[in-house]
Amino acid sequence: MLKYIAKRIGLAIVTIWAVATITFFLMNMVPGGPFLSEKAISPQATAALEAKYGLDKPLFQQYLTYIGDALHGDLGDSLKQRGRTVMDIISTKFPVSARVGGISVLVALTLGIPLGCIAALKRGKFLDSLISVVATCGIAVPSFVICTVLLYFFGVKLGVLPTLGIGTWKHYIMPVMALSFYPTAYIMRLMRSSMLDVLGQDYMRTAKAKGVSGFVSLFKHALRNAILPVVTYVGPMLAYTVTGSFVVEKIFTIPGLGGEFIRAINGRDYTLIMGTTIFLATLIIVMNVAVDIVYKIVDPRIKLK
Amino acid sequence: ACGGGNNQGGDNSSSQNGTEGTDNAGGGSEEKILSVQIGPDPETIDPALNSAVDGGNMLLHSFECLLTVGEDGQLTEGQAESWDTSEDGLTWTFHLRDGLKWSDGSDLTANDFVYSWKRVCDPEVAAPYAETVLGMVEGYDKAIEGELDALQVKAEDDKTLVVTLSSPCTYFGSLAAFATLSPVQEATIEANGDGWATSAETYISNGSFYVSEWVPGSHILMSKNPNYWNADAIKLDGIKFNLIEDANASYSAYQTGEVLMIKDVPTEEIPSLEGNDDYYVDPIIGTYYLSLNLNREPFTDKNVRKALSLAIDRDYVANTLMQGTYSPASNFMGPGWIDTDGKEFMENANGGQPYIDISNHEANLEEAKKLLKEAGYENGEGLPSITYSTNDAGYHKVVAEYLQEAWAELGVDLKVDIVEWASFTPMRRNGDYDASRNGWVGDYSDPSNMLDLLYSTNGNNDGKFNNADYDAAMELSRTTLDPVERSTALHEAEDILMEETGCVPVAYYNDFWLQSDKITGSWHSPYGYWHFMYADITEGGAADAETADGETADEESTDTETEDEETAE
Amino acid sequence: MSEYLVDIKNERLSFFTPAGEVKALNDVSIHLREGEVLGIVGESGSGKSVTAYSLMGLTAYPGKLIGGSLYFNGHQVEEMTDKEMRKIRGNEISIIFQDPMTSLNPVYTIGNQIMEAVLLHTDKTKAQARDRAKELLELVGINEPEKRLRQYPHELSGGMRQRVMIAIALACEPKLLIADEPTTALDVTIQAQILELMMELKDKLGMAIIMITHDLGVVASMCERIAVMYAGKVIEYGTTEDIFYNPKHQYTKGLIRSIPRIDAKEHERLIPIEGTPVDMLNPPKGCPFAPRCEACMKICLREMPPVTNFDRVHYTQCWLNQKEEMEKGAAK
Amino acid sequence: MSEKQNSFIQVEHLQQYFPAGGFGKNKKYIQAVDDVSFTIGRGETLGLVGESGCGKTTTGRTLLRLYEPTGGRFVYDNEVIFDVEKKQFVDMLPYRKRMQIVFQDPYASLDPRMTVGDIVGEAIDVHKMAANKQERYDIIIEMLRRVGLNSEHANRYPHEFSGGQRQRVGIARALAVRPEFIVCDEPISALDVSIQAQVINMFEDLQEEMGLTYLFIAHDLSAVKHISNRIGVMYLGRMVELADSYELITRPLHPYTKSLISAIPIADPKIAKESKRIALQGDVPSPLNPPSGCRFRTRCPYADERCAHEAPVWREVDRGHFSACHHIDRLE
Amino acid sequence: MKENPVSFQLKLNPEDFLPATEEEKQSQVIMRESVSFWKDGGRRLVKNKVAMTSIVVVILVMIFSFIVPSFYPYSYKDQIKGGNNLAPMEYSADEQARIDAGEKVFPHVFGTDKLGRDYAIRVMMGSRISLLVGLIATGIILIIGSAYGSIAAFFGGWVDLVMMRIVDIIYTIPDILLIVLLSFALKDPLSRLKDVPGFSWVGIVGENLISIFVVFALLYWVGMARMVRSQVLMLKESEYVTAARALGVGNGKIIKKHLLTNCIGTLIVTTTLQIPSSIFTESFLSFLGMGVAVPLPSLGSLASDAINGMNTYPYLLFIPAILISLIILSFNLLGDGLRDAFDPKLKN
Ligand SMILES: Nc1ncnc2c1ncn2[C@@H]1O[C@H](COP(=O)(O)OP(=O)(O)OP(=O)(O)O)[C@@H](O)[C@H]1O
Ligand SMILES: Nc1ncnc2c1ncn2[C@@H]1O[C@H](COP(=O)(O)OP(=O)(O)OP(=O)(O)O)[C@@H](O)[C@H]1O
Ligand SMILES: [Mg+2]
Ligand SMILES: [Mg+2]
Repeated sequence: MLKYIAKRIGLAIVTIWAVATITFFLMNMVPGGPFLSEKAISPQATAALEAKYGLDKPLFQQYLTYIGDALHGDLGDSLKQRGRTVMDIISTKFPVSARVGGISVLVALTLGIPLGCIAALKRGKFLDSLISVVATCGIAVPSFVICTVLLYFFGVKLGVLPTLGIGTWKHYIMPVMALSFYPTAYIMRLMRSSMLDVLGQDYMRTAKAKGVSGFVSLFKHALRNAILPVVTYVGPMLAYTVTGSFVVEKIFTIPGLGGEFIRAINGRDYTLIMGTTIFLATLIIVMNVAVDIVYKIVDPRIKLK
Repeated sequence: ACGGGNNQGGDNSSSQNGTEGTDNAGGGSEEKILSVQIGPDPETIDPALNSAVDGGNMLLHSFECLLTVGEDGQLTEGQAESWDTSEDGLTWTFHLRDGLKWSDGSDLTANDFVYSWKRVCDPEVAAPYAETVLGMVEGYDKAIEGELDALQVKAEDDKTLVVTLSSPCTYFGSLAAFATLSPVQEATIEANGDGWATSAETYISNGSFYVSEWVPGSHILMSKNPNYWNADAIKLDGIKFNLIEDANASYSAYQTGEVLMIKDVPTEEIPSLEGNDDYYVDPIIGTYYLSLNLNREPFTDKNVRKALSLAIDRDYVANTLMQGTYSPASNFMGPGWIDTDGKEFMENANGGQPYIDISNHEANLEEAKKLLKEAGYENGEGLPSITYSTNDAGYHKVVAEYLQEAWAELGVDLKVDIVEWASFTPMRRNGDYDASRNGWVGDYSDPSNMLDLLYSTNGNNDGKFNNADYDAAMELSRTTLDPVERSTALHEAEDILMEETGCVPVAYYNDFWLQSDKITGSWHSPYGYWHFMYADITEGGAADAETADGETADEESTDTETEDEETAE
Repeated sequence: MSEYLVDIKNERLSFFTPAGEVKALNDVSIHLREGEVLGIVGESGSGKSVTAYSLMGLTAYPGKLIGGSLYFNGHQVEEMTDKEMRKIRGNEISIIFQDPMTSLNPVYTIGNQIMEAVLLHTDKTKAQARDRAKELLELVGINEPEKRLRQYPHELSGGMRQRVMIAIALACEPKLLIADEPTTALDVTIQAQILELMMELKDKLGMAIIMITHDLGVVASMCERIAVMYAGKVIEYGTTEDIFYNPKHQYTKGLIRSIPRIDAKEHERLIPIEGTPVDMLNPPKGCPFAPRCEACMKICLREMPPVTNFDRVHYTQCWLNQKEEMEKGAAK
Repeated sequence: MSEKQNSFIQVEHLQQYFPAGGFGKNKKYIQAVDDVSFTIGRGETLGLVGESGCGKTTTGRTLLRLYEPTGGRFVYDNEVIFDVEKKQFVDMLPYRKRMQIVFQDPYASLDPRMTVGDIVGEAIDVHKMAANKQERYDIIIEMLRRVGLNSEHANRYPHEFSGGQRQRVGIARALAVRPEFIVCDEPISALDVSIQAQVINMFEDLQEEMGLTYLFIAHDLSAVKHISNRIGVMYLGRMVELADSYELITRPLHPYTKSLISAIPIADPKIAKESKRIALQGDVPSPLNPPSGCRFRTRCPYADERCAHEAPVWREVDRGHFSACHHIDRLE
Repeated sequence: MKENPVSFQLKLNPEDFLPATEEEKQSQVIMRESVSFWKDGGRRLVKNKVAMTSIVVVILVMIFSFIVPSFYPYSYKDQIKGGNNLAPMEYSADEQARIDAGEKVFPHVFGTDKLGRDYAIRVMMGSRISLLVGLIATGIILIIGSAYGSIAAFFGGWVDLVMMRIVDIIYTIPDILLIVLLSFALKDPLSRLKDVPGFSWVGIVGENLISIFVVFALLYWVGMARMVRSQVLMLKESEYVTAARALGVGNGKIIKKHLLTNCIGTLIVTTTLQIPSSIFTESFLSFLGMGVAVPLPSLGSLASDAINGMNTYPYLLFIPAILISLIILSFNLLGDGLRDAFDPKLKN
């Protein structure tokens, strides 16, 4: 196990390095640059800017410099948000996204898993259909539509929830709803399907024969066997959700990392792209290792090699 | 409908106040904070670094230049109480007011301006607008190489600033009011480096307000600057700039009364807003035009270009498709540009006649067909397929789809290529396109600011328009000191441009926004700025609303950036 | 009614599969007194397991009871609520499933699974339940119970798993133990040990046992009564002696004959019952065994034979006995 | 049948340790099979009996390289399949057609989403034994018939079968490739006696017909005796006795074999109730940590000091009768 | 038994007790017709009402989007000047005049859009595009994802580690950058490919659609791969896999026949969940310059165009949104039906 984790950490570093390298050259290959705007600024100004940030150097040298700095924990300055370091931006924006995203994932899990179980249990009955239909709508309606409709309905029509920013618990309701809708539906569907597989297993009959009540047998015996797909899904999903969703942050005016990332890409803010990508990569890889370990915990038959 | 809407807004706003504690429109004892939305998080609010219109709008409130542009559009005193120009137009002397102070209470002197202006030239700072605002100052060429002291900006004493130009610049006054040339405090910059402009604590300013809180991505709160020389005239305790990115979100915030003024209105909602008292449309100096790649077939043929131009029903585009948020363009230079005689440039253009008669599309279309036939492409036969490149934002796609239909009448097969925003600019600049969307919003109201775009070697000459006569006319306008000659040269340039159809102007930019009638004493300028410094919030009576401004702003100068950039997500 | 602990009367049970109705049980009657051991033997697929499961209300999904009634300890099983049923399951009736590989939950330690049964039906604390689990493992002959408790089913051999199943079933010292081929995966020494254990518990607790098995040796040594099933029917029922020494049904006879004997000569050929089992989807009109029966008569193919009683216990369903009776009657 | 004359299967010092946690020097191993040697002649059947968990399945599977062996040598028809010391391992694919296995767990080893026809057909496909669909179908049906299933079963899924029927499917699958050597891992323990007899007869017929060689693993000594020429008895990973089957049953040498034989249930109620068993004391030790010396000593009634220190040697006690016990002479 | 069943009141003849012949005995063994896996599944599917309703809805949507447009009186790109932003069933002034003149004008059932294009036909074309993209892209994802995931899990060890790290990399690299790069990189080659003999289908399918599919094939299969991997990881420990190995079944076949078929439930669910995200990804791609060429609409782009006018023209938003939901719902329910139908354990 320890050896396994050591191996995974080693691989994680290689993966992050690969992600960083690919992203570095990719973003430099893509047309556009941080200092290009619709109105061309003077060549001198551009040259001065490029000199200031070292973008005038050969690409490979830039790369080496970047990796060198990154190894020392220096992710550089944002090229567009002058005066802010990438570290600054991530450390101020990530906690906001993490809070909203974390709550959403929790909500998704606490709703999605039981709903999926119930649907599986009541397979073919009305309740199952109802849950399925609602869940499907959650999947079928794009998040920008959900967000806007929520905003309009709760914010404007009913006026019960604040429409901007993130302050009191009330501010969290709409973004969390919007963010958790899809994963809830997804988890519910996954759960239902794997639950159906499990419910037909012999050990469920054993549990029943022991006199275990339906509820316990569902949540103790079946859930653990059925939850692997959900774990698989939730791992990377969690990483993505806590780093923020551009759409949700944009519509609810949440100062999170998701918007920052998209803006960095759109503005070709190279250092910020690199910084956020490395950050996301780290998170995702950590989550994946966690998922694999959770696999092992959930299902002792799985061997980690 | 308006009254109902407002009432609803009012109700919501009070309930919002109950939960939030601080906000606009409170009772007498409460702080009077105006909540507005003029754009998302600005990339920077360092005056030297800013190049965006929303950042400029904030600088307008936190900083004050030597001069400012008044509500009437004329230059007035800012930090300088007077200024004068030498005979040859090369030496400008500014006399500062008494007792100027920074927002932290320390004194502000002419030396601060010297420091700030030299900083703009500093290659280490790499200010994007350095050349635009200081390029004509003596010693700029050396300063931009790093030798800052070569810049001929001198503080004669604490209150006198002398600037020596290398060539006369009639509009240097406008530049002195340009946000890039705002004074910045040396102490805080030396102490905090580039980061000084990223947090409220270190952001020392000299304007009517100072930044008291900045939550990136959420809001910038500015409080009244008690050290401002004209602080007595300031009625608000603060302005909250809500950094909302999404039009629907800002519209919702406006509807609930959380925000009293929003710049980003969902465009598709406009039909239901038109005619409302709180819906404003006001021109800014800018033109939406199409660039045709003059290096490519068939655009090398002047008749083809002209035909394509004439086939566009500009009235339909601006008033129907763009829902009146743009105005149909008959000229390249739209309203708001000021001729040397102080009149609208447009009024003097083409003998006062529009270049394109936008009122008679049928005739234009006939003409277009005729021209195309002359060019040898009767009914479009023989024309290669044309690709129109645009990014997907605002009305760009709608215009593209309209062009497909409109040019199909000429037999043109138009393909639309949507390009990601950040790649679009370099692609257009490199000339990798047939036809593309383009646009320009002026930085200051001198016509050269826009006509220069089509100068053969200009970096923004995306269509690669290359006409010797045009270049000559522009050359002349730069060197001459005679206002009449200059004016003639500029008009001649536009004549040539329109005759050659060097580009295809489609519509003039407007700003359109929603503003509650509770706001009084604010105005909007043709550079796309809202001035809230002297605004007040009154408890929403219709009578008060009468005094609200907004429609009457004329001209003044500061910087701007085309608005496409912010809508480019 | 109270005479019997288990009283299954004319049970009919079908699986409604898309292919059609599988008549798994067709008029099955079984009785069992407290402390009695009943062996059910019979063809694989004849409905032995289904009968047992239905008694616990564990009929698998498309299965439906379509006739008859089942009583356990005076309660009518099919009318019991889920809650009442739960109280009985694992507590008063326990079952040892046929397939230990899949009958244990793969993600829980066996300790957990044994303790669950204990905790459910007694008010023992966790620690006590743990001790009880250890005791049970020892009882079924698993060494190092402390360690085994922490192991997962996949870490055990088939026999150990089977024994774990037995331990779970015995956890609450039930009134009735249904053992569905409990020892097929065990070697004879362990088997003997287990069987002995069951008998002990039977004597001590008055536990009744339904022993489903193919191993006629096991049946011979353990059971007092034997039901022989074929194609969803009890075709012969009697005391152990009746069945072994005086089988009346052709199938029973075949069965006894086909047992390999340890004392047999080298390479003596076994005598199996030829033919294939019936397709329960399309059971024959007459006696289901008829197509495989050596003494098959015309009537056998047409009509289901009626019950022939030989004494108070022993009965069978075979036309041959009717024929004999008729011949006897005719002789008279 | 003499040993070396045609040793078709030659297993020497087979060893299979499964890692069981621990690191570096503390790494623990389950000694599932330890130093097992035997030979099987062509057309011969070697029975393998022993307690559950003693490593029978592991032996069988290791021979088929379903587990990578950790020690020993296996020569098949004069071809070395593996020789761990010499690090010699052959590509198994051509041998898969020649060696087959019937799995112990009939249900788990059948893909739940394949029809029985496909399960049997898979082998035919892999080894391209059918020229066309019809031929393939015919072979499938033929195989099913051989094991006592009929053609309509071909379209059913494993879960629709009873345990015994499933086992037959497993046998049909193994037979489908017409192998020379089959490891039968308890192929009959899930079957009812009548079918058991059929299957055993079938195995014998097939052996005669096709000259098959079997390694026949089972618990049921009476059945094993029927089919096997020789029988090996395993205990805790080791072979303890190997002899001609009649000889083994009638003259067991090793104390474990003795107790095994005494525990065989007799399918005769009278004898069964009278018979005496040699009850073994104590628990089955764990293969993780087997007892020193003789592995059986913890349960052996004759164990003494010597047994604890010295592992008994595997020796030919009598012609063709091998055993490993210190006390054989005394016991005889 | 205490009493004889009354059934024994039959009249019995002595002939009845004559031994039966072998033929008579055999006639009792009735052979059932053989049904193939697919036929069997199909039969079960037909019995599933919900699934059948879903199929009907899918077919209706298909007719609506593939057949109706060809004889619909409007075209998705015709702009009716003066007919901008008409409400449902409203007529433009021009059309009203024609109606008044006694002419018959087909109503704009869903109104028109800003450019004066009939919205009904745009919705139809939009569903056509979205269906195409949703199904084909999902198909691509299914194939690549399940192959990749199962191979990684099956071989395990280093293969798995390395393959899954590649997945991680693809997962984390900013997709926008890659898409933008591809949109430039693919433009030329694709338009040239069209003229290469044998590749004329490129022109028929549309270069834009093909580049969309390329993006899916490169980027979006990773979720599916992870899902499949996790299932296979579990399934490969099954006895039947060992059994297959003992038969000498090749690894590829084990993966295909045993592992993938046994995670069919997960595959179907993930696939049906993938359809909506493929549909939305298309509209995201079109924003980055990779979507279908204007003026061709897709449901995603119709919805995102309409979002800014939700207060004024709610129907422009709700019609495509409802249609998307309807399509997705029916695919999901159909997926459930399929899952059940081809899951032998869950016979209904
Ligand atoms: N879930 C099910 N669906 C359809 N048919 C079933 C189901 N379960 C059992 N059957 C059928 O019911 C009949 C009786 O099965 P049962 O399991 O009781 O047999 P058994 O006597 O226990 O056999 P074995 O000794 O082999 O375990 C069989 O024909 C079987 O095919
Ligand atoms: N894959 C494995 N990993 C670890 N241990 C194993 C594995 N397979 C078997 N064992 C262990 O090896 C020992 C021998 O097991 P095996 O299955 O060979 O026994 P067996 O003789 O077939 O028993 P049974 O009669 O119960 O089937 C057991 O202790 C078992 O726990
Ligand atoms: Mg059974
Ligand atoms: Mg075994």
